Amino acid sequence: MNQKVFALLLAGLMSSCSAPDDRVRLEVTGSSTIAPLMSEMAKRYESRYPGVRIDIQTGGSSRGIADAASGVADIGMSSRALKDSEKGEVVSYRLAMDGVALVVHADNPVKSLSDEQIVGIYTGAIENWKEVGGREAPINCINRAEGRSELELFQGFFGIAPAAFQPDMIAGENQHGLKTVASDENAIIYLSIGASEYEVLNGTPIKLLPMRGVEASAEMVAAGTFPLSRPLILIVSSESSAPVKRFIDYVLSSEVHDLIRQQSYVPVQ
Amino acid sequence: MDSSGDRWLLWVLRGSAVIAGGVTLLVILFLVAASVPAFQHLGVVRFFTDASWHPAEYAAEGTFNLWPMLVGSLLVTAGAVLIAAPLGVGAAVFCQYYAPGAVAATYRRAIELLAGIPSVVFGFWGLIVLVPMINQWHPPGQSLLAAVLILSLMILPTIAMISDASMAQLPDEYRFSAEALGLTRWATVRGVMLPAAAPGVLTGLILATGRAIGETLAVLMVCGNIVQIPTSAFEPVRTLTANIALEMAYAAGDHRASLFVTGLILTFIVVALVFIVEKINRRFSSLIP
Amino acid sequence: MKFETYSSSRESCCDREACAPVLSASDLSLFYGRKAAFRGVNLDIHEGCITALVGPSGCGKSSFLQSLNRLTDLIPACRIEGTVTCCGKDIHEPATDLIALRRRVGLIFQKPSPLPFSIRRNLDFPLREHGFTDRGEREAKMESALRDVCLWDEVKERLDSPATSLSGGQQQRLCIARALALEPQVLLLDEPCSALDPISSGAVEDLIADLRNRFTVVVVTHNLAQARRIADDVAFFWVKENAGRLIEHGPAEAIFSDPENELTRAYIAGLRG
Amino acid sequence: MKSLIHRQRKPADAFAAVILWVMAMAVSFVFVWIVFSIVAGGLSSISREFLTKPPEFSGRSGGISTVLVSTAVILMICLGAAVPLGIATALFLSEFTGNDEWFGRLVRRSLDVLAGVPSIVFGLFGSVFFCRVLGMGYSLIAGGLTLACMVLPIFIRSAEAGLRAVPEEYRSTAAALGISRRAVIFRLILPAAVPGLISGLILSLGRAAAETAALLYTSGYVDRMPESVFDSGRSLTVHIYDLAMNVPGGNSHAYGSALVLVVLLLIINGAATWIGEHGLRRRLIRS
Repeated sequence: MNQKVFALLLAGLMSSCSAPDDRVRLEVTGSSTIAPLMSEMAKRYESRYPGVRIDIQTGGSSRGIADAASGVADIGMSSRALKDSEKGEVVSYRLAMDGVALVVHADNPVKSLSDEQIVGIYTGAIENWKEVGGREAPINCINRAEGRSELELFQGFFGIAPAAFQPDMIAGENQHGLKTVASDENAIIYLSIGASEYEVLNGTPIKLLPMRGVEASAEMVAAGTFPLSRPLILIVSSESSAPVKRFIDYVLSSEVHDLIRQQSYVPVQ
Repeated sequence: MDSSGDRWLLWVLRGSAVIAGGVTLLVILFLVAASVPAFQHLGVVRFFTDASWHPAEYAAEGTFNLWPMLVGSLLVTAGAVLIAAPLGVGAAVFCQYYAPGAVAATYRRAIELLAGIPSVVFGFWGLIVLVPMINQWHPPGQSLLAAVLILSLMILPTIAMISDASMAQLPDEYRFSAEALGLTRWATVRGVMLPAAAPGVLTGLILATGRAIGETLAVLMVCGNIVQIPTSAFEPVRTLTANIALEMAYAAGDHRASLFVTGLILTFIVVALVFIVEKINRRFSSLIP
Repeated sequence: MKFETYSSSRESCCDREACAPVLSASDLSLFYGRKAAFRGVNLDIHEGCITALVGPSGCGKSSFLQSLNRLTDLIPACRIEGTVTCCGKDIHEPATDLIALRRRVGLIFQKPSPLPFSIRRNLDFPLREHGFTDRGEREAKMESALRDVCLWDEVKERLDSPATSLSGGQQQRLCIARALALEPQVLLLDEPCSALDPISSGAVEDLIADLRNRFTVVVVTHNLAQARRIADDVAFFWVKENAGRLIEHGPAEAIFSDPENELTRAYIAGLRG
Repeated sequence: MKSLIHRQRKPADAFAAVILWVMAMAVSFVFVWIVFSIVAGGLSSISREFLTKPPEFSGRSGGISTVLVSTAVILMICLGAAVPLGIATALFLSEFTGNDEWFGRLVRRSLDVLAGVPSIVFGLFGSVFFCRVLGMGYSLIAGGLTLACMVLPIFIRSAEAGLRAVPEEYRSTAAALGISRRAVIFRLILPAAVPGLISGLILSLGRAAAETAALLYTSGYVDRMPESVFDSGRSLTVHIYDLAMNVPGGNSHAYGSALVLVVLLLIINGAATWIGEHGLRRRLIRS
């Protein structure tokens, strides 16, 4: 009786193993900032070219770059520019622009924070919202996990040494941070503007704080006036296959600009 | 002909055993191989003496102190075992010697069900129910305390079930002769039954400790994940396991290698516990009826 | 090496000079780890005879019996020295076909050991494994074996009920039938009656006596009266220097009436006293 | 002195009883609390559509059909690999280690070590060995095989216990009848050990179905319908994790998925215990 069950199991396995040959599968990994946009673009591409399947995994920009370089993934997504050490055997394409802004709960009365206040909050000098004009409540200061592009950008921009951070929590992906800040009135975090605006449009109770007096929005990023902006790039190995190139050409074309705008990012002209 | 068929079968089975046993070797081999770059570039000492855990991709830039996370793991585990041990052993004593039959059966069933709840569900419940409660009491909520509480719930069934089983194996004569001496029930339990069941209970405790130290996601979801040695139960911590799960996604270079080192450390700790259990079992196998 | 299946139905034999022994142990010793179960046993089993192995518990009788068809192979850390020959061939030779050997030298355990099947399958399964592919032939062999042990009339209505539903005596007779169906040359019986009530025990004893002329039988027994009733040959074991020894063996009349050895005499006297 | 002991003894006894009852009530209360909040939170999102529709909008709406399919495929691969290998190894350990004692001990010892390895470490191993070295990438098969490595020692241990529970007399009886080792194993020992093997299988299935950490970096996050075992797919546990951690507004569907998972595990365990206790012994004797 056992043998029969095994035989069935094996037969099931075999049949699901034998994938049709005409299928093309692209593996995309990396930045969780780009992932939602990529998945929309992929859906449109798949409906246009049946037989193509695009799987998207998140894992952060560095991972996307490393996976594309090592060939684990066909395409890497990065929400920061390549470092010199990473430029070796990969080709990068600029997909869109985004910014990084501070985000708090929608019910937080604080309207803006100066650079000094931000540094104070993240280095532990300021621990109560009262000190920056909010209500009497301890600040739940959320930092991003090691390796996230926002962390590198943020610490570079405000000149905070890695060891000087005094956070109360660590969030990994954008979505993790968004979820935490949406469920805690006293939390503060820095996040992708595109990802955050998209959540605001969908009714998530958060708000973006302006930086150096500039409103944190896709418009300001597009206008080039938002101080903390960054490119969203795609990375492929220099020996990438034809289907990969075709897909890259597609997502760089104006055919997907509506999707990029819908996700509150700024298309590259 | 039949004998040669038997020989053939023996070789197939032996081959399977080689593969099954080889998996262990493979796992350890790959862990070690992936850790080697970290040991080459960083040595061993830096994992305990560096200023902090800021593992940039290249050894020259990063700092790689695993100590706070090791402390985090140990604190979370110790707390969970401290809470779960009396509750678990108490549950076993309750079922064996105090509760009426129907109550004991129901309670056992409940504990079995508790054991069947997957860790991610515990983590989810902790995140949604427990953390906000702790947050009200003493922010931020995601903390050592939350991790300890969730973990103690998760290991309680292990302790309770193994203790219960080892008490159930004790011969009835122990109890009858103790009661014949006019001892009260509690004196019988404390003086006779618990010591007699001690090796089994200890085994349960150690297995539960192993489970606690290896648990990943339930802890990650409620512990806050700050790399620090906490000064109070309300402060967030990060455990070794959570560190791997959080950073593995995007780690590269020496950072990645040091996560494998983290995995090695964890494996060594848990394997050491397994061997202690085996020692206990062997030493007391004559005493366990 | 193949053993031919025994087929001749020879007249009552027990002529120790005329025919070569079927089984012969020479200088046979058996060790469990370091401990010797028995040492230096030399014993011939003659064709068509009933040989009884007698002696106190723990003197290596059962181990000796099991070493005759290499059932001791199943026990880890069990080691054998010396030789056993079956029809002149050494059974410990690497080329020995164990399966043929065990078919030829059947063994019945002290405790009735039906397999967890129906009565029918208990007989059918070994027959099929030994290459009897014809269903009719197997049915015929089963019936004749069950008739041999006088069980047929008791079970023919319920061949498909579990073998464990039989009484102890019936189970033991079933086990003997199961061995007989394979037409062994030698049947080894390890205290076949000791786990049974007196009535079943009597039935099994009668059955063994009936087998006398058709099979070579070696029976281990504690029961000297039984040995006296059924045995042609008797071998007496005793523990000496922490190991079982064969003290004396010979025709039953000689052993019981005029044993050579003091120990044997005392043991048999114990029976009287 | 004696009377002193007498006087102290009774309050201690009553106190112990009270403490034990209070502890039992507290644990039961927390248990009921957890179950109640999962059921209460999950029931509202459970519907036929929830089980038959694919997730939409990162799982905030839609259902979990694709997740259920991925979970089933991962579990099938896991058991498909672990069960045959496990039964063969358990057979070797229980039936043949008499001849190979040091080797049997070695295998058993290394399985003990494997049983101790934390699940996240299996995840690390799987992400290197199956995903990279064997080139499977993030895929159902990589996840399933990683789980297979994880449940292997559990399955072998209970399968071996099941095989050893088959009475030794069966083996010696069959050997005395001159039946080959092969026939003894396939006709006698394996059928007699079926209840033990089934319970081992269920134990492994339960452990695999509840696992998250080993799957995060092996089978991946993709929440679409897998088309082959080389596609990535998320298990129910990963889905719950993702909804709970990364999806604002994902809680209600996380509750729903958690309820489905818990109920699924209950059904599996219950059915298996029932089959093990009632169904198999009789069939064995009849056949």
